[in-house]
Amino acid sequence: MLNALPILAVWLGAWGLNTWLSRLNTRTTRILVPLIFGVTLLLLWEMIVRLYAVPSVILPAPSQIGASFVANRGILWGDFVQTILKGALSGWIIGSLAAIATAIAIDRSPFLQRGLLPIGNFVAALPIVGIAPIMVMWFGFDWQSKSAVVVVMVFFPILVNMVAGLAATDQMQRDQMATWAAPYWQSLWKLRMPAAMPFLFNGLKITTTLALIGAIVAEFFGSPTRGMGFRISTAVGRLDLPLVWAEILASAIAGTLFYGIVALIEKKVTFWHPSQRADRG
Amino acid sequence: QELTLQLKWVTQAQFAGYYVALDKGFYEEEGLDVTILAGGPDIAPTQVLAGGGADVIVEWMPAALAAREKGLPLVNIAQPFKQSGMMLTCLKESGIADPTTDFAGKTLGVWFSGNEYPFLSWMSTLGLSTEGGPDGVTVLKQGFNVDPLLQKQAACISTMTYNEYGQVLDAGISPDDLVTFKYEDQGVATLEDGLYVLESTLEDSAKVTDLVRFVRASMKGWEYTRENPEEAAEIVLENDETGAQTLEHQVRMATEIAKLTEGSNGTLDEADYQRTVDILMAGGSDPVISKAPEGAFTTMITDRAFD
Amino acid sequence: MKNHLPVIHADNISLTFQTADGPVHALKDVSLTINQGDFVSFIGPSGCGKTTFLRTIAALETPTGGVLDVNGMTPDQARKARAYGYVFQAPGLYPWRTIAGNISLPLEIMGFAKADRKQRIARVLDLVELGGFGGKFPWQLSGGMQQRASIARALAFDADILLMDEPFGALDEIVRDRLNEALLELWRKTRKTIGFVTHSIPEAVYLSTKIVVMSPRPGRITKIIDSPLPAERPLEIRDTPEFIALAHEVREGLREGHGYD
Amino acid sequence: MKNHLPVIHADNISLTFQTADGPVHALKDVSLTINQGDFVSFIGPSGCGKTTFLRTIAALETPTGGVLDVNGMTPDQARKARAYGYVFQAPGLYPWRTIAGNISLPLEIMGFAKADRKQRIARVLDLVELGGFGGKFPWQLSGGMQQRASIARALAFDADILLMDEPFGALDEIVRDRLNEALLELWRKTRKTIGFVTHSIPEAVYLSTKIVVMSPRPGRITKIIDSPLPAERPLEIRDTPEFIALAHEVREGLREGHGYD
Amino acid sequence: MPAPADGFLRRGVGAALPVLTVLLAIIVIWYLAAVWMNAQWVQDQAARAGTEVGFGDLVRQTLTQDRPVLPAPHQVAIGWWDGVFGQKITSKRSLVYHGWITLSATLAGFGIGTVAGILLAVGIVHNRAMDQSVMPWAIASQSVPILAIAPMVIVVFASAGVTGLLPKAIIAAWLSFFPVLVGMVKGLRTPDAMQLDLMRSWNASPRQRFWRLRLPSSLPYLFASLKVAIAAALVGTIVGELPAGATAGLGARLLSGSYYGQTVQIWAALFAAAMLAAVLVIVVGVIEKATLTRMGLAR
Ligand SMILES: Nc1ncnc2c1ncn2[C@@H]1O[C@H](COP(=O)(O)OP(=O)(O)OP(=O)(O)O)[C@@H](O)[C@H]1O
Ligand SMILES: Nc1ncnc2c1ncn2[C@@H]1O[C@H](COP(=O)(O)OP(=O)(O)OP(=O)(O)O)[C@@H](O)[C@H]1O
Ligand SMILES: Cc1ncc(C[n+]2csc(CCO)c2C)c(N)n1
Ligand SMILES: [Mg+2]
Ligand SMILES: [Mg+2]
Repeated sequence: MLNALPILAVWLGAWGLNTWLSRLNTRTTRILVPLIFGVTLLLLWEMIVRLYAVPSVILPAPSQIGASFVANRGILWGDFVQTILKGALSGWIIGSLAAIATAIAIDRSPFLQRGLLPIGNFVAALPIVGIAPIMVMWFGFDWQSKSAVVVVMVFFPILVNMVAGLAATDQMQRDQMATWAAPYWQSLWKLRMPAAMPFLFNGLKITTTLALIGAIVAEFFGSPTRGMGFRISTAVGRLDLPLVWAEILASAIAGTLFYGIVALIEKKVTFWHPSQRADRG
Repeated sequence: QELTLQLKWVTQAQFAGYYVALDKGFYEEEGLDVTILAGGPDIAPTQVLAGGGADVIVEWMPAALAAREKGLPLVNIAQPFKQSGMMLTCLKESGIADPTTDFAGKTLGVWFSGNEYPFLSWMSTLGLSTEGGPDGVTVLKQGFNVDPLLQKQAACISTMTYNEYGQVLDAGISPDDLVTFKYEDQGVATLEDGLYVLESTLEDSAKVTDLVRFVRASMKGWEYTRENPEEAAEIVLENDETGAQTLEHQVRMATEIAKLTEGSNGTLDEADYQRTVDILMAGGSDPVISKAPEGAFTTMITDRAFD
Repeated sequence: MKNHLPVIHADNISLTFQTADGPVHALKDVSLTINQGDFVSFIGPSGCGKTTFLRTIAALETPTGGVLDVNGMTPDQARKARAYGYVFQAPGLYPWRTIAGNISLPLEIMGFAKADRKQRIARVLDLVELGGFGGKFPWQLSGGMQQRASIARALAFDADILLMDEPFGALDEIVRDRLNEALLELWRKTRKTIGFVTHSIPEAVYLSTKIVVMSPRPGRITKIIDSPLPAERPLEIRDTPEFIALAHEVREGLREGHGYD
Repeated sequence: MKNHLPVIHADNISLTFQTADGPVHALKDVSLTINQGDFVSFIGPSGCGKTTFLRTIAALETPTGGVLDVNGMTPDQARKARAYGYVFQAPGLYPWRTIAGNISLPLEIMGFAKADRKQRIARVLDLVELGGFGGKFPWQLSGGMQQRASIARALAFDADILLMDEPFGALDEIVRDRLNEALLELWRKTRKTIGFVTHSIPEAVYLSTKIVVMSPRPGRITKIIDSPLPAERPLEIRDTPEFIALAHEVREGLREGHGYD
Repeated sequence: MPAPADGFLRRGVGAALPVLTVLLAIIVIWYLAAVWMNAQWVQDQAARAGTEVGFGDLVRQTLTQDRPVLPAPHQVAIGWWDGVFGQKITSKRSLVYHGWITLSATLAGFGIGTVAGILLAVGIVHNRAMDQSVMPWAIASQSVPILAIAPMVIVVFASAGVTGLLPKAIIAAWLSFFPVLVGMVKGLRTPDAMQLDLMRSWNASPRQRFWRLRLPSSLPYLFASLKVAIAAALVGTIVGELPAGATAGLGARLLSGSYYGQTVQIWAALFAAAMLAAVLVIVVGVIEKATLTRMGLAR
């Protein structure tokens, strides 16, 4: 019980500090506050592990994880390249491009739209990770099968968003195009594509985390001797939990970065959208 | 008395002895209330033991010794499996006839999650790198089935005599099209399914008594399995919650397993232990364990059980 | 001042929308001739078909009955010949393009050369008093400025016919006065044919050479008033008896056809 | 007709917003007295601080300078004493409540008993001629009816002071006329004190006993005009010379203070 | 009244026809792919047996294999039918039994995730410190590979004596709280300044403001994200069942199909999961529709 006191104290202290900082609401504090929050979580974790002597094969302390992260950065980098760059990223890019192309292709055919959209909506809600064993069987052990899983996982959410986006122009804008007698490709390029961007990026952002899950799950069904999923299962077998958590950390960093980069590009591309503009006051 | 046993793998006849002991009431007779937890691909029994999720685990000795060197004080208290059932199964068309010369440049399927140690030891005795290239072997983390061989994604895959080998045959490949290398024959066999507990458990005399009873009942289960493989297979099937096992396959597994438990009353043979340690330490640059472990086994339990 | 070349000729136009609750007679037997250089205002209560009629002229709707003739062509042929500049009630600027980019858009679509585009953009920006704002994005401008930009866009490609659907509906009275003056000035200079929808009686009277009063259910024309006011109209004209009498006449016409719920 | 009890007394009110682009002087040295039963209109170009002033009275903004006194209390005390009925430009009805439910909402919040609520709802619905529509959802009504419902909501709890920020801005002229008549009628019956923001000169002149003309940058009062019109005002009063003269005076007042961009 | 019924029918057919066409196309492509992908094995077998296969035989054999690379649609359909209707639902070979196990963990996880998401959202909307602290970390939490965490969650819980449904449900909740959080924050923030000002002019308490304004306004957003969340919870449960030594459930069924190379079993489990997902999303949709209609928000 006594152990809980310092933990509680740190929690309350950090909470108070954050509450105070967030009142100021400047540019620095907006970065500082989430940082302090994260650091506090780590601190609490460290304290719990130490004060309650949690065995490191169950839950290593953040300090151990950090040390392992630094010591194994070569391995982590290799795994990152294998899983994130080769598996997830390639699949995500291929899947996105395919979805965008498909959306444009069916955009002209209401029949196809009405046929594909309900199915697309349906498939987007399915637990597609389940195809991972099948993809490993079809595309082999290396990153190609991971990529294939990711392609299928990201395709439908992006397709659905993109189709909705292409339809998102309002009547007035389409009427304008009609009064100017704009041909199809012109109105696609100059009206519907830009208008679809906020929707497209919505889909792209959602699928960043899907891509990571897909690539790692697929490694579980077979992989070469590198990759984050491989390393995690091997390291668990060797009771090297700090390395396991270092991989988890790497994946979380990669995922957050991935998301952040897409969000940044979104900000650049859809700078005009109200959600990207700071309102007055 | 309650006791939890963590298996190394999913419910199958590999663990028939324990299920039979449970089903036939052998544990009950000893006054034990035993819970059997099935394993799975990412379940490391050693971790479960360390976390207090189980009292006893079924584990292979290489993994147990590696964990011990990592600081988890595992102790072998009984060794029902006398022989190794592990082998590499290759397609004849891949042109592999002799392990010492033909593996180089080939792709081999291997199980990980702590099961890779025997293979790594073997490769290092052969002097083959596992990093690929023309002078080494390319290693695949084999999934859960024999597809890599059927799909020709690997020249050889890891199989157990009692399980995956049968699946290869079931898939329609005749033994004539296959070449197999048993670890026993290659002189790199390590001890497989043994029972392990934490050192601290052995310091508690009440627990020790339970363990003695547990081992005695389990071995009775194994004996029963050897005599009635068919019934044992049915018992396993009843306990399989996935509903994926077939009776045919489990009967074959029970029969093959019987060959491996043959000749063991559960007591660990020190010579076997020593051989395993030697093999694990032999691995050239990166041995599985770096120094001979101490106190990694005890015959106290089996001694008391079969007195 | 009138020019007797008919530009738009509507003969017994009807337009019925089929909706879930049954047919809506948005227009019924509407006949009207608009001559070259006319400034025609359409006024009437909500739902009387003003927008629908303007859209029909621009070939954005197809009448279900009657004949509509624009310079001897069908409206759709006229649309393809880019005869129309259409200004909608809301500015409808593309937020991802600057003001200049917005004005440039129809020009790009119609294939104007780059240099020509640049020159036209500069000209119309000056015309609506937005010189210097070409590089701004729409959301950086006030509502009135956006609306002027949207008028500039409709002017840039020199369509013969300017159709404006309540272009000043959302603006405050003073800004509206200024834009009314500017629009009259523009019309005097260019002598375009203008169709103009409004809810405001003073606005209709101030701007038009012809005021068309409409009435709903079914949408129809109840009164066509030719304005006796001179082409030269200072804002003060609105306090003159002629103006007030005309406004009164329009209000009476409106009230007659008004079924208020 | 005037009642000489002062209800709202503003003394040199200033309000400066700190924005990223520097301070905005929304109100500067605004002084005004509103008496019991006055109908005060605020008119002026966009951004002159009409809304801000109304919000300041209702304690939705806090002035950065000056003293504001409402019935001898601070605005915030008056707000807590539920002295205000506020009507915004858009009806702002809750789509998940029926019209009756919407009117009931403030009553529930203020803790009126159920029977009392029911009776009040019926009364105000009749007052705005919406009897029988209580069970409808807002989106089943036209814009004008919604706006009347929102006025009913502000009336239901019998606040002393009714503040209306461009309540009819979005409606068409005819509907607006009807609502103007109805509002005048209501005011005559209840003798509430009303603060009313509008952009329309005829509307301000038609409704008010006092017209406050404002001007932007900084937001200030440039002219206060007391109306000589009688309390009884048929719509036709708008064609009388007194009305036109008054409208002219307001327009001149507006133009003086108008910095047009 | 034949007209409305007729109209309804026509609209129904009008909506179904394109979907059916696309489905038909998918099935045709699927059959072709099955023949193409399974042909290799048939030919290998023939070569090992030293025989030749004609085209007719080839097609027939590719569509009837025990361990096809890609099972034909009818094989999957039969496997699924047999799993759902061919067994007692208490049987361990029954997809209904496994579906139920997965469903219960999914629902538990969905419940936990929804409550967590709503509570966090309420905190974020009402507390600036939470607003700035929580969001970035919530995003980061979704990039953690749950598959890797899953076994550890199971072990950690097991060491605390908790086994069975709860650990899986936690993993499901991990995936499903995020969409709820995002949707709910957006929803609770939809009331515009005017509506909040109205509340203020009536001197409403914060509690009244929440229950009578923010919460009802947020419901359409909440339901939209609940549909995403329940699908995510199912994914979480299945992923949680994969590595974590689960012995029952559709995920375990997928995995055990994989152990023994039984592709038909994998596909049947996959389809069962797909249908479960569809049913769950539809159920949430029906509740949404009913609620919003009652509130007058559905038009
Ligand atoms: N696309 C449509 N489908 C069905 N009904 C329509 C459609 N467009 C317009 N209507 C109906 O036709 C009638 C005339 O509409 P229109 O928009 O032309 O009126 P309006 O005079 O412009 O009104 P407002 O002043 O409100 O803009 C209305 O009853 C309207 O509801
Ligand atoms: N919350 C705020 N933060 C910063 N500036 C504000 C804020 N509210 C109003 N302003 C500024 O204060 C000035 C007065 O605004 P206000 O809304 O009172 O004008 P208004 O007369 O009501 O205009 P309109 O006719 O357009 O409604 C404007 O310049 C406006 O931009
Ligand atoms: C991912 C994975 N890891 C390990 C094994 C190996 N394994 C654990 S117990 C056992 C006995 C027979 O099946 C075997 C072979 C596997 N199959 N798959
Ligand atoms: Mg209209
Ligand atoms: Mg305002």
